[in-house]
Amino acid sequence: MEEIVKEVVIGEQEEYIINMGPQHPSTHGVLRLVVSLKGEIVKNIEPHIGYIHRGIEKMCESITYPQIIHLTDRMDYLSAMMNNEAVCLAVEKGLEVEIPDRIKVIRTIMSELSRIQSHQLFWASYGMDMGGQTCFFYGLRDREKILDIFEETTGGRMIVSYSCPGGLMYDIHPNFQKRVKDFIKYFRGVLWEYDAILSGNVIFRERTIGIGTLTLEDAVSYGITGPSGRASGFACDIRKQEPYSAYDRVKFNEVLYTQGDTYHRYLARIEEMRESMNIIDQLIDNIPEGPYFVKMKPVIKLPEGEYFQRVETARGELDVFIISDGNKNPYRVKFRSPNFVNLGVLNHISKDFKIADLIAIAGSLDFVIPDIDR
Amino acid sequence: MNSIIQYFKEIIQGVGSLLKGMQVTNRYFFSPGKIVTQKYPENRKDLKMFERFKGEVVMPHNEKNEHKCTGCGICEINCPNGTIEVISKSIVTEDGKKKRVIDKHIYRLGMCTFCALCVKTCPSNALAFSQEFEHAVFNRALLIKTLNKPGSQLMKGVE
Amino acid sequence: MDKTQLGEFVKSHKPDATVTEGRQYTEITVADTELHSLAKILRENEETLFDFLVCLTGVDYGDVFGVIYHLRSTRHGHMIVLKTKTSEREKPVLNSVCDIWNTAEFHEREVYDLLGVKFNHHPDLRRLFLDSSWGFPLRKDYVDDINIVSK
Amino acid sequence: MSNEWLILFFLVGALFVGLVVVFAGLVAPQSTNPQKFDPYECGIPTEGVTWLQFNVGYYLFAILFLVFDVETVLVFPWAVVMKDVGITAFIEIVIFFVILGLGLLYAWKKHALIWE
Amino acid sequence: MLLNTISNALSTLSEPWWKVFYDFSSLTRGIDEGLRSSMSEFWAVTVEMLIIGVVFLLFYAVIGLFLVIAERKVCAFIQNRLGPNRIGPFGLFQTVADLVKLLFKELIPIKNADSFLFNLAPYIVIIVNFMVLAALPYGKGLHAIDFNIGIFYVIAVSSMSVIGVLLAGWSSNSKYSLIGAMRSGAQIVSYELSIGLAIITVVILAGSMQLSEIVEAQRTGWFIFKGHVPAFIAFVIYVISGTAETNRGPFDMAEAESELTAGYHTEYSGIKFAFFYLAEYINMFIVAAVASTLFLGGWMPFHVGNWESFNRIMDFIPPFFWFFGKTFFVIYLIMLFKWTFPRLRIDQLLTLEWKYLLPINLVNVLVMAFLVLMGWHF
Repeated sequence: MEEIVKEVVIGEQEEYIINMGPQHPSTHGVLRLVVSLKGEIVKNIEPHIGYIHRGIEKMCESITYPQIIHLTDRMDYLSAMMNNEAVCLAVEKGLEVEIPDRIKVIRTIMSELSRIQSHQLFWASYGMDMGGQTCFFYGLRDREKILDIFEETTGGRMIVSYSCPGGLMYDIHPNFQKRVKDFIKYFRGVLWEYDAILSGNVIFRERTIGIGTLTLEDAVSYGITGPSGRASGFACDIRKQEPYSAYDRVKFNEVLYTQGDTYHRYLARIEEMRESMNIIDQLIDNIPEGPYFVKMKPVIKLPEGEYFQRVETARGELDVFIISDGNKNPYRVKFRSPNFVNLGVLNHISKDFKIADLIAIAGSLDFVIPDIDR
Repeated sequence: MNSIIQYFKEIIQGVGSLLKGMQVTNRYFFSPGKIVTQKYPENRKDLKMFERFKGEVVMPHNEKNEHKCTGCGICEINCPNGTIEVISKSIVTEDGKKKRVIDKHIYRLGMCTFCALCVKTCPSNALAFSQEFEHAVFNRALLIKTLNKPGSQLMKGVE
Repeated sequence: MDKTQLGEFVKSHKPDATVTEGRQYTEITVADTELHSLAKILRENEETLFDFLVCLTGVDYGDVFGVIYHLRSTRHGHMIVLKTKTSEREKPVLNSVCDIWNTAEFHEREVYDLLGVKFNHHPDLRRLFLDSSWGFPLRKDYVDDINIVSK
Repeated sequence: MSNEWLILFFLVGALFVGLVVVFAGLVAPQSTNPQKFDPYECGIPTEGVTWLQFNVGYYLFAILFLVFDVETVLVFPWAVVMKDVGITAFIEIVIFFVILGLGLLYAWKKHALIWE
Repeated sequence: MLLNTISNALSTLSEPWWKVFYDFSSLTRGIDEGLRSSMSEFWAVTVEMLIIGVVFLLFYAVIGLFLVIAERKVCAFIQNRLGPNRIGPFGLFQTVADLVKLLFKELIPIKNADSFLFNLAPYIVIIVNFMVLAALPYGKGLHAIDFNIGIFYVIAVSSMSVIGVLLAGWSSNSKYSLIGAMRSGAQIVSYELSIGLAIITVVILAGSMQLSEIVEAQRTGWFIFKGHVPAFIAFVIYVISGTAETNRGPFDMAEAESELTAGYHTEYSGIKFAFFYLAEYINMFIVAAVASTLFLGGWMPFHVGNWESFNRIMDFIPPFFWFFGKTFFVIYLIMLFKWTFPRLRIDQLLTLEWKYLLPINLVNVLVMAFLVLMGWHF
């Protein structure tokens, strides 16, 4: 085949080019956006990523399956539980191990707690992006409570490494159920403050409603999943589509909006916190008895083949694609990370808005940079 | 006319939403009991980490300076990034048999990712996590630790 | 459509394609020249309507490179896996599917960055993560004495 | 105190800044790292010229501002004597404000009050 | 010798020393007479100037440092934090430590910056601060310059500080700073109007622009009560646009740290940055002080109709403290705004001014004029 690669033109001379990031307060990490401006209007955005690319996919090729788990913690560090779970599910699918209910239920509760704390951090940092610093402290204050629950059971706050192929690293702590119930009670009581301070605020609504609208067609075409996609009406919740763990036995609503603007992307996350609390409510009192770990062979070797596991993380669809050649190391591991895909739409939806809107839009897509860079 | 009503409605709703937010922050200002932050070094005494907290990997020794590490090297194999290095030596036991025991169990705290695989896979439960979290040192070389204490021996009955 | 129907559908349009029923999804292996037209059919046909490119993976098979597309239809809810291989290892080139799914733009840039597979008609094919001085790290023959510590 | 004393406050302000800056210049360290003198742009060297002519849409606002600010200045003396002059002053100012209000309404309807 | 004259002046006072807080005019008159009697007129004026200059410098520094720590404590309590707590009791000397640190920090000259304007900008903001502070009535008889157009002078001069901001942003040779400067330019062309019109409402009520007379006119009741609803609306509008004038959140578009990193003062370092920081707080103080003078009765105590005993208790609190109490109340309000609301976007800022505040203000002025005409105020 002949080679046709288009020549690339970087910006135009008369445009005002500003670097946002890597050292910028609201790119949430080391994302660099090269923004072409006309006055205050954003004309083009070019994301430059890779500042913290660690080559996790390459590293996975030289380590064993249980060892991969600790790397997934470090991709989307706010969805560490779900990332761990994704790899475990893929490996368990390959080994065709039957997982006891207890493990499934604990994994589900942990995932939902993880989702809540991720959205809390989203709320906190989004408030800060919009200029309301107080949100940041309220969000983190509530998030600490979940992190304490995590720490008590797993020994880690963000980097949990909790699921492992065949089950869980530790059994839940005896206080776990009580603490979770306390937290749910507490959080139901303070969630109205989130609305009072940010969601209902007239300044915030004016700044976000109708800004950065993403249509359903574009959302599907750009593959925007998670709350960002669902705000555009894209029913992409894998917990509904392909229920894994204990999601098939709980009732919850998929939060769907049709507007697809920044405000609804924000709102989808707030509502998801409520849904997550409902899921936990249904499960927390009926954790079945049983082992927390299925005895596995000391060296896990996946049979030759391809294994594809989709998991709904706090930011969207995480796919783990393992190609095994029968060795103890995988031949190829691909993580389809939601943030990486979501970043692709940024230029499309923030064109012709102002700089302040760009911050609002980028914030509402809720990037976690290590997940983009992997 | 409608648009004028709308105009004033907007103002009232807007001001209302602002007042609602101010009510929340004002309430917190006047309730210092809700302060959640702590003075860290001062509260060291009553600061207690959770028992499963992964501070650093240690090798518990009993009062007779004995540990349980047989030097099998499973932790070294399971460590994803070469944090652990087990150096063993062979000694001649009292009954004349040759036996491999650990010389040094080297643990590089600076590289450790706290995945707990070493602790979980150790067949003789020789490793554990401590609650220590103040790891800051001025010299990076101090983060390379030897876990077995000098002169320590294998606990009786552990194979 | 279920797994077998999807296979038959593809067979009817592309008789050369190899259809296997994989563990989870129907897997279709297609020649690199056929890929773009098949993707377009799968995207546009009302019965299949694969409008969501879930995942695009580049693989180093040793002698050639492969790219694996996981597709999903938001209306019908079925999934299919397309596989293709480049014709050579020295100058791996494929046709871009950016015009069919916008999300492919970033995915293909990633594959180009990490494996060195070039995509024709891609609007903006540049290195994504790495500097141009790097090699292609996901290739199996990539050696980096400094950054990869092997035990 | 008379109004000339304002000069004193001007001098106090200027001396305050001047002396403190001179003092800081004496005690503060001097760096030799040339990169430190680059303007901040998130750690990336600036592309192109900074002082580029670009369009900020407040030309119309500036004109409106002028109109209304001059009007405010005119209203101040009126406000002082309003009580004494009585109803005539009130009627006059109503007429004045109605004209101004119409001007604002005109600008509003012409979408001049939209920032771009 | 100076101390001698002051102690002479104090001893000539007919009342005990603490009475000074109720009326400063006897003290100032005493000092003035003491100086004039002991030296020639030229030297007396020079010494008076020195005294006033030093007093205002100290006042400026104390208010600035106090407001910085107050803001940090207020936001800490709002955010469930302890706030600064290391230096001094409850961290009260944190700002002093910060100031010393900033004093010893490097002043970085930015490459290709317009160095004359770059260095000029802090002078402008600080000088403007001093010139406004001179015109405010802090207590009975505690008034440096009592202009007959006092309030007019205050708004005219205080809006000059935006020029400092503009210069700082423009001269920095940084793109973020430049955008910040452009935004502050937009702010100046808007909120000046609202402040002016809100003040006109008060001037109608008081019938004077002299600040001492405005305060005196509130002896029978603060204007916010005297003027019914229009005065209250004017107060709200004044506080909103005052916040906007001082470039404080939620109107801090010129510095907008989440968009423009630090906006106009991105490139300033060390003590030059501290000037902008200080000026922001003094500006806030000025806005609050003017608000309390115009609407909340300045140093006048709170009186309720004919509750004689209540009024006597209120009179017992010196006017000096009344003034600062009211000012700090308004400052707390402004701080609460900053720590509660998200930042506005530049076009919302203009919409708020031109579509909401300005028309309401115009009508409000007419309503107030009508009320005064009819004598319907208290």
